[in-house]
Amino acid sequence: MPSAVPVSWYLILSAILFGLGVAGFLFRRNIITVFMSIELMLNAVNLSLVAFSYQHNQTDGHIFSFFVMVVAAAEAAVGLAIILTVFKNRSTLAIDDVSSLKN
Amino acid sequence: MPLIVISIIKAAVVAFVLLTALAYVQWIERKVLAHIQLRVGPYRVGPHGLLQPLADVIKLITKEGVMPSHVNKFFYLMAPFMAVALALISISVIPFGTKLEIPALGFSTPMELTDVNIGILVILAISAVGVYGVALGGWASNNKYSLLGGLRSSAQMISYELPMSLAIVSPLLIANTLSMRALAESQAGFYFGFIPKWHLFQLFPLQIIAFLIFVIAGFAETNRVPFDLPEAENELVAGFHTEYSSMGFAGFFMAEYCNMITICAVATHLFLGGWQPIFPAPYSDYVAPLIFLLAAAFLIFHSLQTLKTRTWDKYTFPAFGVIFGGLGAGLLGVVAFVPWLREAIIPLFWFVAKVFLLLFLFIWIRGTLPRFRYDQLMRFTWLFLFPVALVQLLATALVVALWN
Amino acid sequence: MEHASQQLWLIPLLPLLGFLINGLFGRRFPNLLVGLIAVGTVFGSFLWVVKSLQALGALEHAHVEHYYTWLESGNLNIGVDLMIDRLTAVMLLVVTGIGTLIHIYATGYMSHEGGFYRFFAYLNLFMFFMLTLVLGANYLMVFVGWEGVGLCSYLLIGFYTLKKSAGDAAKKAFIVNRIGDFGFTLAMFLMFVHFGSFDFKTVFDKVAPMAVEQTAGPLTWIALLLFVGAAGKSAQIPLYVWLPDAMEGPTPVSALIHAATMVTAGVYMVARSSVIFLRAPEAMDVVAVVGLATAVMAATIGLAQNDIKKVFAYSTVSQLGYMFLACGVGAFSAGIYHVVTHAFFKALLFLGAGSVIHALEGEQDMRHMGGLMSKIPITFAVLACAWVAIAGVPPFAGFYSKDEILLAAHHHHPWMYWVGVATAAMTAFYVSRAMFMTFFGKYRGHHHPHESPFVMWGPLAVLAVLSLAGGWYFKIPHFLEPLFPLAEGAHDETLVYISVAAGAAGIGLAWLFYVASPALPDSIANSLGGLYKLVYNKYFVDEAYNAAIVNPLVNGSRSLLWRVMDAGVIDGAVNGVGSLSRSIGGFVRLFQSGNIRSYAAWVTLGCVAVLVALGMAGGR
Amino acid sequence: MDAILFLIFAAIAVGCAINLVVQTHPISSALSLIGVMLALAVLYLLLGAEFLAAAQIIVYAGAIMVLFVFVIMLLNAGAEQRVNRAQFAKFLGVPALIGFLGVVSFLIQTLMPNTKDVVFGAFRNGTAEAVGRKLFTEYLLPFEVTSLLILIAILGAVVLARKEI
Repeated sequence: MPSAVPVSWYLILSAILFGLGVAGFLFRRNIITVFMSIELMLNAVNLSLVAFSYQHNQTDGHIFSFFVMVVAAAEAAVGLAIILTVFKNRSTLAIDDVSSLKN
Repeated sequence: MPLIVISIIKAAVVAFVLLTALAYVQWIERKVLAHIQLRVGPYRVGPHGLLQPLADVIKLITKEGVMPSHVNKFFYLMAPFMAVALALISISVIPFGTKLEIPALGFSTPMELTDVNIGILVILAISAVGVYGVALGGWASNNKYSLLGGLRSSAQMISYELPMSLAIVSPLLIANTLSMRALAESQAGFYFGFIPKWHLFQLFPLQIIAFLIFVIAGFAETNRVPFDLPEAENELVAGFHTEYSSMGFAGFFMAEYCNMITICAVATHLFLGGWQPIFPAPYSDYVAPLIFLLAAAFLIFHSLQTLKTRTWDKYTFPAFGVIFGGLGAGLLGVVAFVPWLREAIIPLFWFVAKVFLLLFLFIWIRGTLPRFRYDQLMRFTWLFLFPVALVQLLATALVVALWN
Repeated sequence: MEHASQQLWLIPLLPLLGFLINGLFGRRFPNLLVGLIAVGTVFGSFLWVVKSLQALGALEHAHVEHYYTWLESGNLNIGVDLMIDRLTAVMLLVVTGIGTLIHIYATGYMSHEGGFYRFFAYLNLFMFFMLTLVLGANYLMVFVGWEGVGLCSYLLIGFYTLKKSAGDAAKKAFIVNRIGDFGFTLAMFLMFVHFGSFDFKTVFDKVAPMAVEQTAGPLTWIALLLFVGAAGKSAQIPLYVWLPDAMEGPTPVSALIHAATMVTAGVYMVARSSVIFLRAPEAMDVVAVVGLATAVMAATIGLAQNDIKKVFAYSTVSQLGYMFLACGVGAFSAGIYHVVTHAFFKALLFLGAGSVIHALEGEQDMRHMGGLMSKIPITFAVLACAWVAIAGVPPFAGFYSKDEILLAAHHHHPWMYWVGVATAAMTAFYVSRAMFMTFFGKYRGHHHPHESPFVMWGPLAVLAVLSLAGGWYFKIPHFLEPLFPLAEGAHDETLVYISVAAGAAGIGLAWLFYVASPALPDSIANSLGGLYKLVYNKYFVDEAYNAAIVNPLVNGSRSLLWRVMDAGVIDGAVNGVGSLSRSIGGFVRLFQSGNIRSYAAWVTLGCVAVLVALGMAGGR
Repeated sequence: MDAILFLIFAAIAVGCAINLVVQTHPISSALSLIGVMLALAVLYLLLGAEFLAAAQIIVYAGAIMVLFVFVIMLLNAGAEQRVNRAQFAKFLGVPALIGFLGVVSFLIQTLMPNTKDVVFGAFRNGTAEAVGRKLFTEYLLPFEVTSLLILIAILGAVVLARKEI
């Protein structure tokens, strides 16, 4: 058992989380879950940014992560508002049922 | 002694004291409320109801935990656990005093569980996650009152977190640190020799506004009157904990009081100077023994009166008088002759005194104010509290920037 | 010498402010407030002009103020610059002074019309653009004002939106002006190609050392194209046709825009570009000949018109021709002099005519007037002042400026002088004819004439004084001497007498025809037959334009462009592209299922493909 | 110690992420995602990003996910219905995912053979002060732009959530 793990392990963890996010995005039917899968992907990217920041001994990666968080917050606000509206108009959350712009 | 052993011992002590305090804060609340309403409050169990908390604990533990059939079991059970766990965790980054140093043993430890240099952020983070306990509890109960309570509380807690965060930032700007200990230490000293350099008294009147915003938002964050909409009994039966009994109920109950203590402790550190005394050192040291001695004198004086409301009082009053007298005398001795213990106990006394003062404020307001309507509550935070907090923060930032 | 900034931007900005206030909120204001704002802002800019001129003193050199760099691209650098020199000063005083008077008059004239606030908003906007035109320190600023006044002219001619003829007239004015603007634009392009700047100072400094062009060169082309622009704006042959129709607008508009200020913009522009013109003698000749021809032609048409405003409109065209004649023979100062005096008496004529029309509740046909002298005496009195001024009776305003022009023409080419004199006689004749038909004899109408209110005849009185004394008091050529050296040549007294005599003959003839023996004109008209008809119908110019230009265009558009090009080629191409897109889309549509997850799957596949390619390439 | 902490929290993160994908009820998924975020916050701490760890919990777990939970509760969203395609996902998607992750891991390992070892406390530029200094000097313009973005998002959310639409 090594006492410390290399940065590449963090990157692999990030890739795994990202892949799971993609899987969730592709295989789930509930809009909210799909949306959460996107958040999972963003988180995975954040992890890789922070890991690279560690590797290069720079703070810039943290800043990028910070911006990702801000954008995610904005996205969540608008996205959830859209979901609420969609649900109000069609009373369904299944993403396959929302395939046409018109009702 | 290795760090880990000391940490475990400290954690045990803090947990024991905290849990006892929780129970007794509740006793105090019932007593104070009763007196506000011209009642006597808990009276039967123990002298003046002093053993009431113990009785309550025993009752809650031994009661049957009713598990309604229609609930989502996993979340139903997890919610109160989450609530109380998160509430207890946040106390771990709050320092209670300077440090305990025993020169004879060469032993020295700061009086807190951990000193994180982003302490205030940790507390914010934990309180942010704390919403889930209530929201999940309300949702998992599968009951419309509970659901409404949960929805209300999550909306309310998110909304009031904004002004609270803004109010927190302005003392941080002045102190230029995020660590709770550094925050408390930065408030040492006095203006003109008598006005304490607490943040409350700096940049008059900006920090007083910030303090008020923080306290108001704190009331809302802990779901206390006048913001106790999530558990408004005349509308929602008991809100999010309608379906809970026994330990589940106890969990929410403990979480509420624990959060109250945390908020008061944070307010103390942010605005009221932490453990800094209210007037300069040599005299302020004698306040603690003086209070105990006065309490002892009061009790003994009462025991000499002939009119007693209760037969046991003629034994308990003098007994407590003697105990308090002894404590007072002991403190006096410590202050005068044991400097290392004085260094530990006097700051602790000031900190606890301030926290209890704030807790009394919470209880007092519960006894006097009516409840908000829900729309008023939301309008109040978004249209009044938040803008005021924003302006306050901008003004503070401007002053701080110009000052440097 | 440098003067401190005079905040010249305030001059055009005040009317703009008035426009914004009246345009945005005027509908809710009472008429009194709208009028006060409109008049106040224009009067304010008049005061500011006076104040600035006083502060600037003698104005030996142009005073330029730079505010803001508008365009900067390569070596092109155009600023929002304003400039005052003596020429600008004259124009500014005329525009703001007469503008104020006409605004005051209009508050009375328009008081019973709908859209009161709209009218004043447009009028203020016009003042803004006109002042920009006059104050601009480069051709592009002038062009901005130039286009702006064109727009306002369009809006105001078509002010009576319910009248079809008004709308048609507005469109005509706008379209005819476009032709002129096209010339102006080309002139600016040429200017940029040759001098790399639009700045007056830069351009003129580059032109000044150039030699006089004996054969047509760039300067001649620039000058000619500028003149095309000027001909459009100032209604010269062949672009004059819009101005008589423009009389569809309210009378104050005719007075302000189509007599006193906007139409003189062309003269101003030619005078401003005198440095260029003086080095292009061929262009100068074109200007002089076109001006003279316009003067004669419009005057002859004016002889036979029966609509009082039409008479004055053709008179305006004719007088503008005079001004161009002056510019063409090199007497720019005389041209500007005539601009000023003409502004006085023509504004007065129009406003007086407006007063008459107002008195007769909208009647414009002179055959239904007559004998109004006793019924509306004040109007008659002020119109009489204009009459003597335009007829060239010494020592009133028109005499001085017309005299200067004729003398300069004689110095250039004697035949121009004689044609000018004949025109002067005709001018005197038709104005006298209008006066006699309107005020003398016996009333032939059905309305009950009433005198106009004070707000209307007050400004008229001021203008009357200016018409009488303006020419004698304001020695414009002298004032403009630093810019335009006075033409040399002896002041030949005989020539003056001849022109005065011609004017007197015109008046006398008109008296003979329309007062002494009213039957005479009809018999003459009958005996002249075809010629009279030709003149009466304005030489059939509009019909000729319709036949030669408008109809071929319309028919061509209809048959060739619409049927062949639009329906055949363009629609065919569009439809072809459309059906091609449809067939491609029919295939691509399979991917656009609307199912978000399938989109995501495609995105994922793409990412995987990129990653695989990256892996194959070894990450390099 | 660093390795053990990493393994524990990486395991928690991956477990919660799998749970997110597998659970049918949105609220279970939401709580799993919160679990992922908390685990990631600990990993950030290990990487020396203490400010980001706190921000992760405050912003993600404390605000964004609360919104999600709030919306799920508001819509009272039930469990997802199973459809036939779930079989397809199971038999084709899972191997594909595993294969893909294997390729990516292999690529990372081969392309970056010698990365630093992560030792807690070795990286000291992740404090609130360091991040703040960078954010308010070098990245000031993006920071202001994000504030504008947030404003637009607020407006958008308000417009969308109005009753009339």
